[in-house]
Amino acid sequence: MDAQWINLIITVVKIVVVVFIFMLPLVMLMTLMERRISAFLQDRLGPNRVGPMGILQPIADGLKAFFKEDIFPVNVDRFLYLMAPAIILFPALITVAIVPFGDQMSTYIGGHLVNLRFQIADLNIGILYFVSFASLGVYGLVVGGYASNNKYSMLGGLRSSAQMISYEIPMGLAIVAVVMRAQSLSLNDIVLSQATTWNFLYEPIGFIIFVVASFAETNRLPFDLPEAEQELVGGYHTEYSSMKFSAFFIAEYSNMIVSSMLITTLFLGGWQVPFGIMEALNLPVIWEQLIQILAFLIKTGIFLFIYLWVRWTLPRFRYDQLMNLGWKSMLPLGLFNILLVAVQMKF
Amino acid sequence: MEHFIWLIPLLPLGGAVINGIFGRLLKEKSGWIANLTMFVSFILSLRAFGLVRQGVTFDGNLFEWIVAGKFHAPFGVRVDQLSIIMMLIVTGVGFLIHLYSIGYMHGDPGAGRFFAYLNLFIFAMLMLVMGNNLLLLYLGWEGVGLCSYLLIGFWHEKESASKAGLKAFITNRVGDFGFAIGIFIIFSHLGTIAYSQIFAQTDVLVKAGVVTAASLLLFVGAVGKSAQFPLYVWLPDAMEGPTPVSALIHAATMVTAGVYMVARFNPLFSLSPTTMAVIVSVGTFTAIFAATMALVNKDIKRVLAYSTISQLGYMFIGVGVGAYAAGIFHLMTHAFFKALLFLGAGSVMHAMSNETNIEKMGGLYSKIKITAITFMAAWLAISGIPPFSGFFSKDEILAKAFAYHPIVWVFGTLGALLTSFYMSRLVFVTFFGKSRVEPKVEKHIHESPYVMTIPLMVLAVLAVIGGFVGVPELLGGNNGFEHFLAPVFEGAEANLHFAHVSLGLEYGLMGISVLMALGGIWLAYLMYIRETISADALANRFHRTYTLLYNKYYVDEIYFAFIINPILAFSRWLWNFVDSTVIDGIANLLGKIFILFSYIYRRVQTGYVQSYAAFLVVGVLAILAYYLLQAF
Amino acid sequence: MLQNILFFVFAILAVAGAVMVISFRNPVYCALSLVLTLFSLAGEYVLLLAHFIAIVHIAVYAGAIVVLFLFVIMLLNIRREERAPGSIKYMVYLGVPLGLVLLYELVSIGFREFTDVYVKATDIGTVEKIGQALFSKYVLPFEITSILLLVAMLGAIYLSKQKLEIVSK
Amino acid sequence: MHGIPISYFLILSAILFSLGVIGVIIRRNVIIVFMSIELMLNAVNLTFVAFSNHLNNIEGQIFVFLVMVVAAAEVAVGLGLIVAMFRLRETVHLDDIRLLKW
Repeated sequence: MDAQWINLIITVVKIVVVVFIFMLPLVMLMTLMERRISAFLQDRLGPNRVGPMGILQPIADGLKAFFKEDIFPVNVDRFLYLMAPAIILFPALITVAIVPFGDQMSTYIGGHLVNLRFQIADLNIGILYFVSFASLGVYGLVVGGYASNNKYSMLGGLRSSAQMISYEIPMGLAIVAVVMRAQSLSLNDIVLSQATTWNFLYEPIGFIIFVVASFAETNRLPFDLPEAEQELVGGYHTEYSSMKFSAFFIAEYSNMIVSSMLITTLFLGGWQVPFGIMEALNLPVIWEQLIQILAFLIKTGIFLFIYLWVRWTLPRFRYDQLMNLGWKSMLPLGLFNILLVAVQMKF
Repeated sequence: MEHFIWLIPLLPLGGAVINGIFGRLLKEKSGWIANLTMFVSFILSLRAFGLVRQGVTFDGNLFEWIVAGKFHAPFGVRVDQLSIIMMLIVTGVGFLIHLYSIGYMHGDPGAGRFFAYLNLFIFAMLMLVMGNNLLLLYLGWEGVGLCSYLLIGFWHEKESASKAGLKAFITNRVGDFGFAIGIFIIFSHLGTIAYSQIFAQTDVLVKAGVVTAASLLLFVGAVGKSAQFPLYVWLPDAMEGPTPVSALIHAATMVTAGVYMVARFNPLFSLSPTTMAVIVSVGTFTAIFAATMALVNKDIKRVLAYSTISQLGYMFIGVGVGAYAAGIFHLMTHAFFKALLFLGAGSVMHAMSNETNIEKMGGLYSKIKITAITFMAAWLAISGIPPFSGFFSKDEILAKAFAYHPIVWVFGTLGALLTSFYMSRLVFVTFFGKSRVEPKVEKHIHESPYVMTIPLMVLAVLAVIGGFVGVPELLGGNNGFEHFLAPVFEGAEANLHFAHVSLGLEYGLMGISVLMALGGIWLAYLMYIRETISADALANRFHRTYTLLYNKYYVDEIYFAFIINPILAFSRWLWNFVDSTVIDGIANLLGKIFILFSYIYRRVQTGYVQSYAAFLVVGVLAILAYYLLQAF
Repeated sequence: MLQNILFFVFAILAVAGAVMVISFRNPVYCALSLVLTLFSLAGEYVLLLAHFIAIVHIAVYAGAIVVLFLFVIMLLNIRREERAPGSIKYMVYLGVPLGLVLLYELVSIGFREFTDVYVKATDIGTVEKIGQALFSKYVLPFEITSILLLVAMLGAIYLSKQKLEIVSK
Repeated sequence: MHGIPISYFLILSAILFSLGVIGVIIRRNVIIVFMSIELMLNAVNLTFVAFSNHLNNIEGQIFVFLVMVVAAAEVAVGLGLIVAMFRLRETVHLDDIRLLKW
């Protein structure tokens, strides 16, 4: 076996690990956490009957979704109606490819020295890949809204397309500031550049902009206009049921997870462990790697918690407020942030 | 000198630009901007004057303006004794009039526009007097004409005002036409437009035999601009403009441009005795002719307008007989007292709610004392009573005229008599005697504000003492004015020959002219104060003469009958027949031909974008096919 | 070999998408077919080692332009294109032959002039190279594009802001 | 071992371009005509990138970048026009708007 094939196999293994062993269970956990935390915030108990502390609740939900009747409403556009849940999953799962979970290490596999990276692909274009594919999430919503042949769904789809296009811009501006500091588009380089001080200390404005924009991109409260229940019934997924409905949910949680990971990577130093603890401990390489991955996951987890916390705390924006915030506040702020970072770097 | 000289014309231009752009916002505040630019300009002119007095003159190019092949017109200025006098008059009198205008235009909605025009006028006039070549002279010449048009028609909502503006403009065009041809003749023979080169090569013009033609044509321009017979008709009508405009343009500065031009071209004019004779004749005739019309006119401003024409005639007599310095001297004193007269008239109108008919005035002396006293100072000056300024300058001209030919002197002195008579009539009827003011108006009679009376007072002082700069040797002076100007007129001296006049005769002549002036005043006193001679009876007695004078010799009517109406009729024929039948017919025929063709071709234009796209693709295919076949 | 296979996969998808764009009656399907074509083209760009162009292509075309198309289609609620009345329907018989002739001519040029040249390994498509070129030699065109975008933005805002009255057909 | 022949890309580009041309000519819906134009632009972009690789010259890719900017601007204005037209005439069909003025 030559090195090329080994690399291919390693990549496939990484994809399987990340998507099926990491992402999907985490999504399931998130559905449970959402309900438990909302209950906690509302002073209730939440689901706690299935398994210890309700830990098996997501599996029960999944089974239920599988066995429900798959309804095709009469006047839907059948092909697109079927495609939408598939389309929406695609960008959420493809963007995880560039997230660095940890540093790299060299090891022997099958007699070859292999440089093992805890990242599916370290692309030359790096963060641009995220920007491009994240914006494709809108297709799922728009197509779903259109195919349902329902005016509420349609409005939800329209709103989402406008919202996502609007918030991509401040998000991109925040990313530009980070890239300026790291002097590289590669996410790995961005993480390495934060070895001493994390970016959110240098660029608090950019950090806030990115967090707010990623809330908007994932259609979470306070920006969940496309699925605003009070106005649009269920928004773009009003007409969906059973497993197709679940697909929308999986996509939403996947998006949240990817966004949290990116916030961590871009602004919280990624897998960097703070306060020089790693140097102090002086552990073997393999432990060092594991601790770094753990640090990354903890940071991501904090942000996932913040997502839930915000959702059950803040009320929803009105549509015009949403647009005003995006274009009139975040966009100028993003530009100002770039200026600020440029000045910082110059002096 | 060149490091500040360019500021003098530039400042008024800047003021004009600012007021022109922001006039609507600034409203009356624009007056202060205009005044500021004028004041600084005047101070700079004074500084230049100081330098010129030390013998420093300047003649050089500030920058290249137009270059086309061999022709190049630099933007050059010439500051010598002659132009500095003119600059001082323009900026000094101009500044006083600007100041006066603040009061006069108070409350007028178009004040910003007014001051923009006024500043623009000063700029043009300064270009006229400061330029060192014919093109700049012409620029200024046309510029002042334009400003004159704009300002006469300033109250354009009044039909008579806009018509008067047109009349002024068109009449001036006639003169300017001749002027332009004169310039062309000079340029085509000498290939240059710079004064210094022209004056150095006058012999070329003499050899070519065009010196008389060129100078006469230039004089035609002067006739138009300085309102001499037969192109004077626009000036009385120009009184439709605001009074400061009349004072500034139609008395003190613009109309003297012709005199300045003749004086400036003295090396050229003095070469042609014919032209000089024509100038003297026109000047003499105009002096008498205009004065007679002033005798009977009842409009305070028109009387002054005719008086201006008449006085301009005197100046032309001066420059025509070769007494250039005397002509410029009179120009200067005239600027003082005529500006004063007009401003005084404006002040009277201000007091009288814009009444201009002197028959509805009378007895105003006690009510508007400052105006009346300053007005009377000017009256004495223009009448030629010693030692007021007009006496010295007019007498200087008359003395030189006698030396040229006694008959000129005779007419000039007669004119002086008429002048003092009609001016006295004006003063007596306006300020003395019984009040004939309408009761409604009478209540509101009031003296003008200080911003208006201060210029009056300054000008009155100048009108009184202005003559002392040129007291002739005869009266124990040293005639400093003439000596100051002498370097400019050196070139002409060689061509001029004055007959010697004995000392006794000169005293005699002077005495006669003073007697004439006093006689005119006395006559007016008898007629309008004592009323021992009834003016009405006189008018009835010489009924036909009176009517002729009152109707201004029917000159306007003659012009209408013989020039304007035939031209109008011809234009109508061109319009009705040539344009609407022949030319339109040809154009319509062409159109019909195209319609015919397009009727066939428009079938291609289906309106479907796709079909156009298909045609486009066919074209692309053809080009590609050509390329492919070429390669095989 | 792998690259050749990938090329043909992408090429077939691109052509299929393009054919669908011009043949579907429902504009939403057309737009989604266009996305298919655009993605395949991005793949081709990657095969040509133009990574930056590929990713920008996705961001601009798939991420923004087609979304705008979809947005407008939904806003105007255009369902299906009806059969054409009048002379326009003969356009099919004009357009298809014209296109085929054009194809023939273009292909014959491609075959004749560029035989025996192959894609080669190069690094000119990287972000660094393009960035350096854009901000040094081509900085003026780059800045001018910003003005173009500004003008386009103003134009679009003006067009959509103005009040229009509906005139009967 | 050879890579992919450049002419493959050129032929693919030619096919896409021709399809774009056909689309412009045969379709009535102005939005789809617009999409066909995008198709043509993309076909041209493909040739640019192919030649950029062939000539080892970055200018082709710069040009593609500029074409994208122009396409974005064009779509923004063009769709604005279509929306304005729709509001005025309630149609997106090209054969309904074949008069210069109305």
